[in-house]
Amino acid sequence: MKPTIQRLPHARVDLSTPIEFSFDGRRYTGYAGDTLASALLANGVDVVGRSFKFHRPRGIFAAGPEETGAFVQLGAGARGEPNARATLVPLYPGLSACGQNAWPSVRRDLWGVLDRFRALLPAAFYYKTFQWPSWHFWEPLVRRAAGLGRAPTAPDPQWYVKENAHAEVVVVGAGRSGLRAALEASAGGRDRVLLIDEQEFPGGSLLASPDPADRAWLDETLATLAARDNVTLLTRTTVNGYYDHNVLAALERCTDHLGPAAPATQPRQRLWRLFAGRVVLATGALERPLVFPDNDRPGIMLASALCEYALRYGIVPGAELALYSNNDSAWRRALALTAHGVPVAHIVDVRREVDDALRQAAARAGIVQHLGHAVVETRGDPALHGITLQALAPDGSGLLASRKNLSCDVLALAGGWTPTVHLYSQAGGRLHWREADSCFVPAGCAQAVTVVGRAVGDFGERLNTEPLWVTPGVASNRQWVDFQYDVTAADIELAVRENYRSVEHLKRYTTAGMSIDQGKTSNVNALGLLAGLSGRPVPEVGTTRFRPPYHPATLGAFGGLETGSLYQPFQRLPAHESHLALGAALEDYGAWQRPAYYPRHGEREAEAVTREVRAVREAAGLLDYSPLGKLEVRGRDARGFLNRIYVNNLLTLRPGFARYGLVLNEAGIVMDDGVVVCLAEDHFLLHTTSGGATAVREHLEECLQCEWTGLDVIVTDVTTAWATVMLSGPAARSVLSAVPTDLDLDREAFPHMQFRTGHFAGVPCRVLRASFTGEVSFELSVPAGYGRAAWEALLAAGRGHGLLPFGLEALMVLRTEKGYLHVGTDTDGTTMPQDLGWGRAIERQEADFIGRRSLDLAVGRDPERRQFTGLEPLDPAARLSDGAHVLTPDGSASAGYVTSACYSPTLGRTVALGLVAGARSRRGEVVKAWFAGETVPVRLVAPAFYDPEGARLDD
Amino acid sequence: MTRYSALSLLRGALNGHRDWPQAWRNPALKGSYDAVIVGGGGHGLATAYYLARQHGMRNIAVLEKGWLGGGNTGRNTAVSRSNYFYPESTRFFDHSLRLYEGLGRELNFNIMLSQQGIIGLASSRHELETYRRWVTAMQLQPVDAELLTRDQVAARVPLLNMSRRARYPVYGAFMQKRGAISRHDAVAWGYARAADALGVDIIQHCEVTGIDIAGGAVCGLRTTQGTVRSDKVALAVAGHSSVLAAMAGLRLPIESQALQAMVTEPVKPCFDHIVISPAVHCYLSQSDRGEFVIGGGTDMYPSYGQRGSLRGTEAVLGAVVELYPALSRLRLMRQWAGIVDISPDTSPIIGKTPVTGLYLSTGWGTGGYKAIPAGGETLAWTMAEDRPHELIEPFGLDRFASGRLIDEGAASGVAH
Amino acid sequence: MMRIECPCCGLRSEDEFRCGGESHIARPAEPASVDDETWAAYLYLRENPKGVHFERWHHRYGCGQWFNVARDLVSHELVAVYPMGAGKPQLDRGERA
Amino acid sequence: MTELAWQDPLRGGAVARDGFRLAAAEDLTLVRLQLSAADPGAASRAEAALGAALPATGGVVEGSGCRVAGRAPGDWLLIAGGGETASLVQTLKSALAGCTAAVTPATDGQVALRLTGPARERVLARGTTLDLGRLAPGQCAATRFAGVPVLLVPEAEAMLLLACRSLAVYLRDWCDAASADCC
Ligand SMILES: Cc1cc2nc3c(=O)[nH]c(=O)nc-3n(C[C@H](O)[C@H](O)[C@H](O)COP(=O)(O)OP(=O)(O)OC[C@H]3O[C@@H](n4cnc5c(N)ncnc54)[C@H](O)[C@@H]3O)c2cc1C
Ligand SMILES: NC(=O)c1ccc[n+]([C@@H]2O[C@H](COP(=O)([O-])OP(=O)(O)OC[C@H]3O[C@@H](n4cnc5c(N)ncnc54)[C@H](O)[C@@H]3O)[C@@H](O)[C@H]2O)c1
Ligand SMILES: Cc1cc2nc3c(=O)[nH]c(=O)nc-3n(C[C@H](O)[C@H](O)[C@H](O)COP(=O)(O)O)c2cc1C
Ligand SMILES: [Zn+2]
Repeated sequence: MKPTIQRLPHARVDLSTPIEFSFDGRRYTGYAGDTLASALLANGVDVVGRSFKFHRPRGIFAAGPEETGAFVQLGAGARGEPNARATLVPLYPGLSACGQNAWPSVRRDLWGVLDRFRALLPAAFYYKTFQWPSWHFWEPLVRRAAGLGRAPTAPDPQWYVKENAHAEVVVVGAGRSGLRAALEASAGGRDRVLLIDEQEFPGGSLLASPDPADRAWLDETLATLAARDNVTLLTRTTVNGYYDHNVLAALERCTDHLGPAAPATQPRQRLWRLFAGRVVLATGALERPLVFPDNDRPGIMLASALCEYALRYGIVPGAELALYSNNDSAWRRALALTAHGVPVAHIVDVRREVDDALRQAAARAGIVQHLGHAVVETRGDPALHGITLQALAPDGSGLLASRKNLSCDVLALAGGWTPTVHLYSQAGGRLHWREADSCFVPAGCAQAVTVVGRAVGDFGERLNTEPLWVTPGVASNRQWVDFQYDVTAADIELAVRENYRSVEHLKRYTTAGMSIDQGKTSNVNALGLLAGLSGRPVPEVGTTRFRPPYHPATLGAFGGLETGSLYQPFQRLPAHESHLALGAALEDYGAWQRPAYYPRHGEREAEAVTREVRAVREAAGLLDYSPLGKLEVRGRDARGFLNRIYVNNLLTLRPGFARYGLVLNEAGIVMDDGVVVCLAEDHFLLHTTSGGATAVREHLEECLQCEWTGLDVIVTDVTTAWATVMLSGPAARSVLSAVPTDLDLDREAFPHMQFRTGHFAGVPCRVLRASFTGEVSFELSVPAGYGRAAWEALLAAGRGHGLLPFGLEALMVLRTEKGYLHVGTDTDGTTMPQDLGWGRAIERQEADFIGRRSLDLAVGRDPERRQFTGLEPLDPAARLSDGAHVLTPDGSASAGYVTSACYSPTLGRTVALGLVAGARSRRGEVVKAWFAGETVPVRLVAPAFYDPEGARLDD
Repeated sequence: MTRYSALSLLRGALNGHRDWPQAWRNPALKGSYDAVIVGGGGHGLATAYYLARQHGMRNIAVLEKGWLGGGNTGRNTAVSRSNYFYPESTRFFDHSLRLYEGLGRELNFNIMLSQQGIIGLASSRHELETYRRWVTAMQLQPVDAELLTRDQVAARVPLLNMSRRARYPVYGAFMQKRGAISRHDAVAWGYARAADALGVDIIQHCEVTGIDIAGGAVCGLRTTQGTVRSDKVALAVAGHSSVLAAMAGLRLPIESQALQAMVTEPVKPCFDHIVISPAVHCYLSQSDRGEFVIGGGTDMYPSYGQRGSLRGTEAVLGAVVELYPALSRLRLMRQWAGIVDISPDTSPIIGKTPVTGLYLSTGWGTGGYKAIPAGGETLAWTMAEDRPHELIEPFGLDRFASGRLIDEGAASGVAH
Repeated sequence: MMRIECPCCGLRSEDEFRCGGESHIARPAEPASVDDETWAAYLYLRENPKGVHFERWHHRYGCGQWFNVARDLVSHELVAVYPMGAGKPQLDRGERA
Repeated sequence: MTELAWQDPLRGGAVARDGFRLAAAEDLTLVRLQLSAADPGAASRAEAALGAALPATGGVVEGSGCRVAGRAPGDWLLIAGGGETASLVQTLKSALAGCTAAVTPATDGQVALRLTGPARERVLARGTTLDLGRLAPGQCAATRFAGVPVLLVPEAEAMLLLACRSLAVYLRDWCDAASADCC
């Protein structure tokens, strides 16, 4: 560990605000404006992480999102975060981080022993072995080595939000070129301009320029933009995805920079959906390392990182600095560094020829130059203290004999620039290989996007890059290409040897580029190497596909606010609060929160349900039925239209009357059922299942708009406009009569399957006499605002009549006793109306209706169709579960199954409904029902156990 | 074919891994073949392998427009299971799972089949009812399946949100313990290597652009590498089935849609099963590298875009966070999509076509990875015998005119 | 995430819409008189082209209207938007196979 | 006759922060008007009754005693001051007698939430992908907010958000959470 380093005067950190933090249990001090990486570097911490596969020590390699080794476990507990890039974590008071993927610590990691077995573990070795005795045996061992950091085990205590923004121009990247683009786009004052940068501060590479002119330009530009109303600047915001139609996604880290001090009122991160007219990508460029033996040692970093740490954070990270380069930009930066108090001792350049002016300037700056040389060895313990150079043979095929040893503790790599074209490529943009700079640059995109600055390969300088994809003449199995997943040049050679030559095969076979940096610094090196090895030019090899996110993005942000009770809405019943007060057990029924049952103190579900069933059978019950779908259909063509929708003949339905009906889809499958009420010759009210209301409405609309256009029909969904209760039981009429109403409730005046409108306690009401329980029932609707009061009024009116509220579970028992079908429970995705006993009625029906033709396909005429039936265990006390299957006579297979089953409190026995092959012609037959290893003999019976004649309905 | 083994790996270690042979050749396209399979995905490669291995045909080509295994086989979440409702499905998929169980050794390529068990969560009474019906159907086959109580689920999936007040509380679950994930690439590569060793020509970067038909029978193909003659041609091109069928003058009951998947950054193992929640449309498992592999539903509109929409990503990840609130701070590392071939009943369409000598393997939709071994084996049989193998007879193209759809989604609530 | 131009409401994002699949599929006028193959073709057979697709969309969260869209299934570019009932538009860029 | 109490869909709940407030717009009553396109005479009769030309989808006009918002083709929401429903419904019904038209009281089926405060745009932008910057007074938009269908009607210094009554409490909770940082 090196001593703490003094900052240079141009440092963009606040030296007056020291910040304490800890890493691996030791305390350190940095300054406001630092990142964890810069602070660690300034404190001389050299080993920060361990690589994935071989647990090689890793130091700080980059200064941005392209970091390859400095991943830490940040914080602990529920707020902990694995794999945090030290280079992206702004320093805050109380920051505490640990090394990860190591035991006991990243400095002394016993897993490091794996590195010794490297020869046995080449790329994809696992496909070739572990089959004896079996993979099953080996997997747990291999699995133990998986992963990097640790996931928290407790729920995330912080919150996230998503936000939508629309802008005529979205500029991504607030470096010099992005700032220029934003100035230009916002000049007119009209267009909304959104300027976005992932860093803590806008400025991009300008932030690492100590040049006063650059700093002044930046300040001035930011002031100008701030003064323009039409410009919004988002920092700490990474644009991660570029989707169709110029929609982008960006992740803003709102309070991460505050650490534990982040206020609970603020979201941790925010996912932006950006809807852009035009996009300007000014995302800059990333530097590449060079590939040479032991190039992954702590102390070796990108030249761009060295500049950033030295010129932005004012840190001189070592005593002897060397640069290893293949292009001119490294030379200019070496000069800048030297000029600003960070003397570069050596430049090693693979090129034999370098621009004279640069060489002279370097000489004047006292930099020792090693042209035409390659680094062939690095030494350190583990951090770098020396390197060995060898001259490259003039034809580039190997090395010359002479070796030079240099001592240095920082080696900065400048292997060429890679424009940050990730987003451009995601947008569908094509890339072009620019040989002169050895990089891919944008070459055309169908979306409205322009690319500027370094991202388009406009580097503002001549680079004269001369790639050296691998160091020849030395072992390739120590030359790292992908530092995170420990992919070496030898792995790539192996893949090519085995014919995994497609760049996509290479990636998957070696895992190069599949780690958490997604190959930001390694991909181009890998494909340069691949091109050389397979004798193809780079453009023919191509790149692997760029995918979102550009930088890994927190899962929580994609959920946003929509977690817990906001995950998906529940619809609330008008009488919700009354149900709560009655102690109802509320459950989810088709996105409505509805009472399942109303347990009394100490009562279990079955007991409560039995009590509620008895009340309905013996006195009266009240069910909140508000979710019942209610669709009004009117118009001159309404009747004819509905006649094509419903299986039934509706041409004969008269005003005031109601008819039970089925709706099919065009494949003939039962989609919904319900009661159709005729309000007037040209006006109908459809009751649908609660779960089916939206689907049926949309079905009607689709038919009207797409299939039978021009009909004179209006559909109005009034489901939530009316609160509905089902008042059911022998005492129902008496209960209803106890509330003031102008309805004539008399049995003859208001028979079963008729409908009336009137007033209930002074408010308008609609009442249908239909029954889903088998008892006399009134389905009474009042305007939803009066729903709760109506519920309370009926409960009060029923007090003397033994009325109880009942929930859906009791309703299920009641209708099962009666053999009433519940669509979705007693039907499945194959059920056709003939399976429900509608065959005759359909034959009589003359008109075509949706789904009718499909009933005539071979499948519809199959005698083995599963038909709706009642099932009755021979032993009345036998229990039968829904889901039990009825066996074929030889007991070998399923002939159908039980769809509904319950103990009937009314009949004192188990009753069940089901779908069984050919059941309608097998009434009386005894079959076996099988569930959980047990067989129950049951008789196939008509689906009507209780009051099969329906006498009670006309009471 | 050099056998892969620990020993050969050791030999490799001693000589710098310099002697490994090519996993497959790069043969030139010949003028004619006894059978040509279009599509170098799992199904195409497996079909070729079984044709060679079990039916003694050697003059076979697999034509792949891109790189082999680069279609859905190379981008799927690698779940294999055989928990289906209808016996037709269970029989077929369980056969496939059994083949998977021995596949690594058969191909001498470790496909890393990890039988962690698949757990399907029930989030309502109704779902639990469906599971009871479904598990019983499987047990009758018999295929392993069991119901889990809430407590059993909580013990197996400690990260799961078990709050009773959750929007979708856990009522229970089904489990198939033999449910597995495996290395998808290894399946494609293993079949390719084994087929190649049996003499099959795998031609990559060879796109089929036309199908020649004479007298109602297929006689050849036009490709970007030239024309080729053959009177047995199978189409195993997944999301591109309609495109290829159109070349043969056929329209298919297929819609192509984008199906997304995604992975998080790798973390230490903390999740031991494959868990699916039909209510919120997401499923996940943790791979042996440590990343969570996450999937959900399709993007619900026709597409050949292979991108996937932001909305789809949000929906799936939102569901993950809701079900596993502790995973909220993990990061999404990569999101991608494949183009899947959705049939009206979400069941496969495999077998003969109205064109003599033209065979079809499509409709695998979101769930055909698990079917690769059995799909390949039965299609090979069907091609060799020119009549449908009994396991796939119910899955023919003719089922649409008879209405005999096999709608697993409608029956079990969980599609493929 | 696509942005779709609803003829009534203007440009809205994908999350407000639902795709109803291929458009211009005529329901047989007299279903009873067509054979099984014809009926199955109506129900299930689709063009599903890798190119411009004529399909219908429903502005489910907006005006509730159905309308037709010609959309490139690869790029997702909206080539044309036109009302229900209108015939397929002539596309100058031509339909790609 | 007993008078039943009318319950406000929010159950008295509201959001009151410095930057953002949400409350039920209790001063308003709502009527939905639907006309059949197959009945061309209906529109002019409705216009005469309303004293205003029916706006196109997305438009809002001031009629006599109510605002008329174009929700969809053939479908308008009439937003009136308190107590107007009965007379408005009656006027329209008699004006449209014999036409294919639906005049449906909507105060019970819908909830009208009024969002005010400087942060309302932000809260709205968190819930909808609609370009709110392009939604001016005189316009309205049927869109998706917090995952559910709503109608947005801008007012001076406020936004009216109309949705299904059964979702009122959910929407309140959602806006409450979405405005947690708008204090
Ligand atoms: C995100 C995602 C997750 C999935 N998860 C699962 C899962 O967990 N479990 C499961 O069982 N299934 C899953 N699936 C489905 C599964 O991946 C597929 O059903 C299966 O891989 C199909 O295999 P295939 O060989 O038929 O198709 P593919 O692997 O797609 O192969 C078809 C090949 O045909 C080629 N091709 C196309 N057109 C031409 C042409 N004109 N000429 C030549 N070649 C052509 C393509 O390039 C492609 O390589 C998932 C799919 C996706 C997209
Ligand atoms: N070679 C050098 O080091 C150097 C130095 C100074 C100036 N210059 C010149 O200055 C100009 C500046 O270059 P520039 O503006 O193209 O690049 P830049 O590197 O200065 O700025 C790019 C900015 O984009 C941000 N960014 C990248 N991807 C992003 C994403 N997905 N989301 C949000 N932000 C993202 C980066 O953090 C950075 O701040 C160039 O034209 C160059 O000539 C170059
Ligand atoms: C099961 C599975 C696991 C994956 N794991 C990773 C991973 O760890 N890292 C990674 O970068 N990509 C991973 N991928 C995604 C691939 O990189 C790639 O995105 C996918 O195969 C689709 O290919 P494409 O993106 O090139 O179109 C994985 C894919 C699958 C199917
Ligand atoms: Zn619209």
